[in-house]
Amino acid sequence: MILTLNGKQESIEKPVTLDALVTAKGLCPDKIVVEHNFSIISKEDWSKVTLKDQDMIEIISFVGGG
Amino acid sequence: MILTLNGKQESIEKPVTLDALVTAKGLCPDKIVVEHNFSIISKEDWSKVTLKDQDMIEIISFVGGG
Amino acid sequence: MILTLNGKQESIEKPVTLDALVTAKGLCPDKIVVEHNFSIISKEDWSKVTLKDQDMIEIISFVGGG
Amino acid sequence: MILTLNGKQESIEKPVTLDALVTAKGLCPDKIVVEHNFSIISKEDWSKVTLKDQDMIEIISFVGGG
Amino acid sequence: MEDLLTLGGRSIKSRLLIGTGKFASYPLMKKALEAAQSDIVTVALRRVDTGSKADNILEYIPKSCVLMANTSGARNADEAVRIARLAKASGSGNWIKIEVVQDNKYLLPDNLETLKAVEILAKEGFIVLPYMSPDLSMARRMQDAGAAAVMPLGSPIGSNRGVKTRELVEILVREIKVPVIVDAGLGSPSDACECLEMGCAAVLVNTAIAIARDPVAMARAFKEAVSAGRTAYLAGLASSGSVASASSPLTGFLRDETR
Amino acid sequence: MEDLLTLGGRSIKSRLLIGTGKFASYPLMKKALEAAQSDIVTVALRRVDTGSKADNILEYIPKSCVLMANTSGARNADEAVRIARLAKASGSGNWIKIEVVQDNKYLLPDNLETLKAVEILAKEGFIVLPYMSPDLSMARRMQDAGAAAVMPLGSPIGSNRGVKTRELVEILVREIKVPVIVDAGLGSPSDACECLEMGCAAVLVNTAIAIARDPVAMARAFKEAVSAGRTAYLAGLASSGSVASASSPLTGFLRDETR
Amino acid sequence: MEDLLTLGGRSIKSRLLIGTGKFASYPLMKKALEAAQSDIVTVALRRVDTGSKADNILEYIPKSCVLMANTSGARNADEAVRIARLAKASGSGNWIKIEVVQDNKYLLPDNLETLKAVEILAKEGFIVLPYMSPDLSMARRMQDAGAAAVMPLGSPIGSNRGVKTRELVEILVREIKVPVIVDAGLGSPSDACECLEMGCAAVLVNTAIAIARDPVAMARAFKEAVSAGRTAYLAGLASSGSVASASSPLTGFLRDETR
Amino acid sequence: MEDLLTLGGRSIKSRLLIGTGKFASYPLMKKALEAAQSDIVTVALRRVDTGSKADNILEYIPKSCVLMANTSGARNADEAVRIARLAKASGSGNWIKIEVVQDNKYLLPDNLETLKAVEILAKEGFIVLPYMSPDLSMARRMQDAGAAAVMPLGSPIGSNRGVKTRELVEILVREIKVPVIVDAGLGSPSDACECLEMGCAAVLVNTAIAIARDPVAMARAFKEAVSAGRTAYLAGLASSGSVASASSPLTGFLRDETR
Repeated sequence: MILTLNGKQESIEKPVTLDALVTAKGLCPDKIVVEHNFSIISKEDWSKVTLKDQDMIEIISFVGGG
Repeated sequence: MILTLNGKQESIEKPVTLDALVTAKGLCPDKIVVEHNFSIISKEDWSKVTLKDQDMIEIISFVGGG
Repeated sequence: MILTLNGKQESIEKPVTLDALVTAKGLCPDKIVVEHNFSIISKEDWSKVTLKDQDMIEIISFVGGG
Repeated sequence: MILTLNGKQESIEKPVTLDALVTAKGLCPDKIVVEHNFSIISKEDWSKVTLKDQDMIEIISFVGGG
Repeated sequence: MEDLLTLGGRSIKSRLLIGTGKFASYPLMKKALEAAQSDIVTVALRRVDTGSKADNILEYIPKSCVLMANTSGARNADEAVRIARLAKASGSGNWIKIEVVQDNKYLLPDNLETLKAVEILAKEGFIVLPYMSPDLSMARRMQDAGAAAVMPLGSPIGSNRGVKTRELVEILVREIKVPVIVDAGLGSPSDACECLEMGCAAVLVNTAIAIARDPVAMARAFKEAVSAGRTAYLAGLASSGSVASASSPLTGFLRDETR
Repeated sequence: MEDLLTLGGRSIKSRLLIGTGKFASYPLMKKALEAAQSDIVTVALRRVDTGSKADNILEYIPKSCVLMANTSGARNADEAVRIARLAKASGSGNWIKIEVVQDNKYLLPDNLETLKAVEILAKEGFIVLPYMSPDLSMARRMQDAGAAAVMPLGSPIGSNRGVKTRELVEILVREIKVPVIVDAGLGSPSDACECLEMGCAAVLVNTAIAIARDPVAMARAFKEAVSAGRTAYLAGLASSGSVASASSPLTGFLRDETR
Repeated sequence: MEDLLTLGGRSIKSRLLIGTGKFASYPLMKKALEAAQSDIVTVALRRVDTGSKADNILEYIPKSCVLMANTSGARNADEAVRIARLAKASGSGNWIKIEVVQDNKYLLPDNLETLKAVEILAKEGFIVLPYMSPDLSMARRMQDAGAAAVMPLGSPIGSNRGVKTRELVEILVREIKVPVIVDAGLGSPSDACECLEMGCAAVLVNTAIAIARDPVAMARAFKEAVSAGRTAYLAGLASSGSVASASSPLTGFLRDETR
Repeated sequence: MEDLLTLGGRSIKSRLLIGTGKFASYPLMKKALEAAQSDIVTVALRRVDTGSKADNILEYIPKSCVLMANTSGARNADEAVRIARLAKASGSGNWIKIEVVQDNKYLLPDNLETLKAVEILAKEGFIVLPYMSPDLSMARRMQDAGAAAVMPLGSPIGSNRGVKTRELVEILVREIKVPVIVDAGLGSPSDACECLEMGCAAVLVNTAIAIARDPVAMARAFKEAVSAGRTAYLAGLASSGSVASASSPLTGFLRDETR
């Protein structure tokens, strides 16, 4: 199945939860926000969301800015 | 009957045409524009418009401006 | 005899010392400088200078300035 | 003998007049001024001035300037 | 080849637009307009004073001029549109300067209501010149809505303070495709000259001329200054440096070079 | 009645003085001088290069112009005096621009040595125009020593930075009786226009014209701007205000006055 | 009684807001923030680089600071709203700087899209500070839409050019009720000081501190300058005159008064 | 390591010199001097009014301050020298500010008479600080004659107009070795801050503090602004650019990168 993660297409073999995706990507949960198909998913709900083909995920964090 | 002419209320005895009003006010037709109830009336049609109670008339002309 | 004190002419009956003049004028010695005929006279020498007719005396003190 | 012409030393065999010098240098008399040992020599007098050893000559003309 | 300003489908010769307010008299204004040799002249509309026998200002404006009515007095887009239509009906043609002002202290334009009026009137075939606060994003919208030019203010109307908004106006000049015409606040010919030098297409001047001690001479001065500024822009101004650069040769002189 | 500048006992028509340095060629300079219609033109003096067959610059300067040699290259009063005498001997007449510069980075004038040269040359009957740093006390001395005008710098020579010394130049204009001519640093016609508007009698321009992409057009632009600035000065510029002042009437309009 | 800035329902002590972009490192930024003693610090949001192990910037921002995310990267209101919600979800709180930019050359804000974002986010309970082009009519709308402050630019972001929009910003200060905070373009402490002197409530500075040779010292300098400007504003600056006024007595001195 | 100003053989901590004229009262002046924490304070000399029982100003100046008498009232070098000697005799020490003014309208210094006074007084062992019109050639002479610093004016005394002579003062800063201290005309803390940022060693302020609504607070404001400007100078101000430079990353965001 194909996901769009931060604007880039990625193919993964089998369905995973957001939780699993974040872990797989080696991201620190405390410093990121996750948007799934344009709706923001809070940390506690990551395990409840299983990704489907064509899903769009944005994973965002803070950087320096003025 | 009561007209509003250029924002001021005026009472006139009997119905008159725009034509007559302009003449009565001693205005030079060439230098003015007349608006009758928010629609502009061209010179040639002034004689066709008879004023009714509560009509609003604006008579406008050019002045200096930047 | 006639003195010029700070640009103004003054007449005094009998010769006096600078010392006496300062006292007569009720001036506080600590806050003033005295110039006698264009030479500065230090406090300790005031008593040694006796004024003659036509002498010029300037008595100066500090004021606010930028 | 040695001359200083416009700040540069030059040696010449035999005495010459200013007149001859100007001609030798191929200069147009109308566009130059000549100074001989700090005094300005007018055109008509060039032929009367014979250069001696150690003389200083300045030959000047106009250029663009603001 | 002559340098002409293409505006509203016309080729305009003079880059000095003149406003007709505040002149001591119409005859004086007429002389000033003739001295300025402007091709575009602005007028305003007002309710007639049924009492007065005031002259018709149009009789004092050279027939060769394009008449551009302004919408002064309008506080929103609807009023501006209404005034524009009245102006057109009065036979002044279809050139209109949009002026929508809410603020009576600084007479600053309302860019948003102005934009709405531009959208409506451009569709109706008016040649629309919006007076605006200098702002690139709104100027782009005015342009896209069909404005024939954008007219950012130099400083508040009638303040004679000059091009205090230079920083923003320069950006409009670089980024906007339609002519940029500085309107309002220009107090002296050198202000106008500066605008043309920085690449503005034209300037609109009223107060500085109308209230000068000698408005006719001042009109002539602005005309010359605008021409000078445009010529300088086309001739390519040299850039400025922070140190000096000799205009006379600096070669050794009157000194022994061996020294 | 024509507005003429009385300078050195002459009545001068053009308030734009031109310097002849830095032009790409003499023929180009000639065209620029003709376009500028200046009455006074500055030149410098240098040692002839006995090798070269360079043209005579004087042949490229309109005969109608007053020739004013400058003393560039001089580092003190004596050298300036010596150069002035050479210039006179060369038949360029008795107009001299005193330029004494020690500092080769900013080319700023040495007011004290300049004053000494003015004192000597004025006595010898020269018409002396000192290029100076804007300073009222020294300008007064130049005037008292017989200077025909004072020429404060606007900014460093050739910097094209404009009238950065405006604060001090304006004071000279108010306090000095001889003509005040801004010399050096004027980078654009609007700079020159501004000088005339503030009451300066004239300006001297060289670099901004000579190194423009089109020097001939730029000369014309300066000519117009100077004329515009002078006309504006005579016509009486209106003062500037901090708030707006309507150029169109602000009377109620299209609204019920009972409201 | 302490002079505090009431903003977003809080009482803020420091009138210097700091941006966190462009610092050479997070530890350096941390030191600069501590030196500046700011109460409000801006950050941006970006997609994580799944590869990198970059530090969490939040760990380098003093806990006492209000975090204000900006919406940089947004090209319209919808994107700005979306970024604002992401910022809030990330636990940075509900302070948001609206930054909507179409133009990548001057990074000038889009006032209209910015206004739309303000309307939506203020309703959602955000404390909204719009970065805007200085325009009174749009500033009024931002205020009416619930903006906690308006943030006009001094000059383009990162240009360090200072308060080139002073003419327009001063009008905002006089006419707008919510705090006016100059954002963008301030290049030196004197620029910031000037803003406070003219009555601005605060300034937001980033580039001038971040790229200084010594950002920590520069942060301290801005802190002092902002404090100085505010103190001067409250102390009542004397007005300026065009002639001199002696600071020392001018009475006759060392001269015979009969003379 | 502390940043100190070496002046007259001393190490001075504060780069803000204060003048004592125009204060509403001596006690108020005392509070302002304490708030400013200046190390150098100027006073003037005048004939005593034999009638009055005026206080001794010296009692209101912190003992820790260096007292610097000025020669205000002097119209030439001789009077300045005479005043300087009187000041010294009065026990105020040997620091003297030379102020020679002929012109009572703009109170502009007479550079030539000032130079003569510097030459005489420096030889007599005074620590001489000449107030002067900004002119490189005369500043060099003051330096060579033994001036401990040069003090160019920013604008006319008491005008509060700021650093209108910036172009010339900046050149002094680059070319003169002794400290450059801007004296006169600084109207606001941001003016003072700007002077220090451009590399001036210090500023002398009087009127802007003395006639502020709250002179004590204004003194504090100037103290902070001067410190800020100096810190910024040492921290290395970033240069300014003509276009924008993003302070937030401009990478694609919330958009499909394949787009």
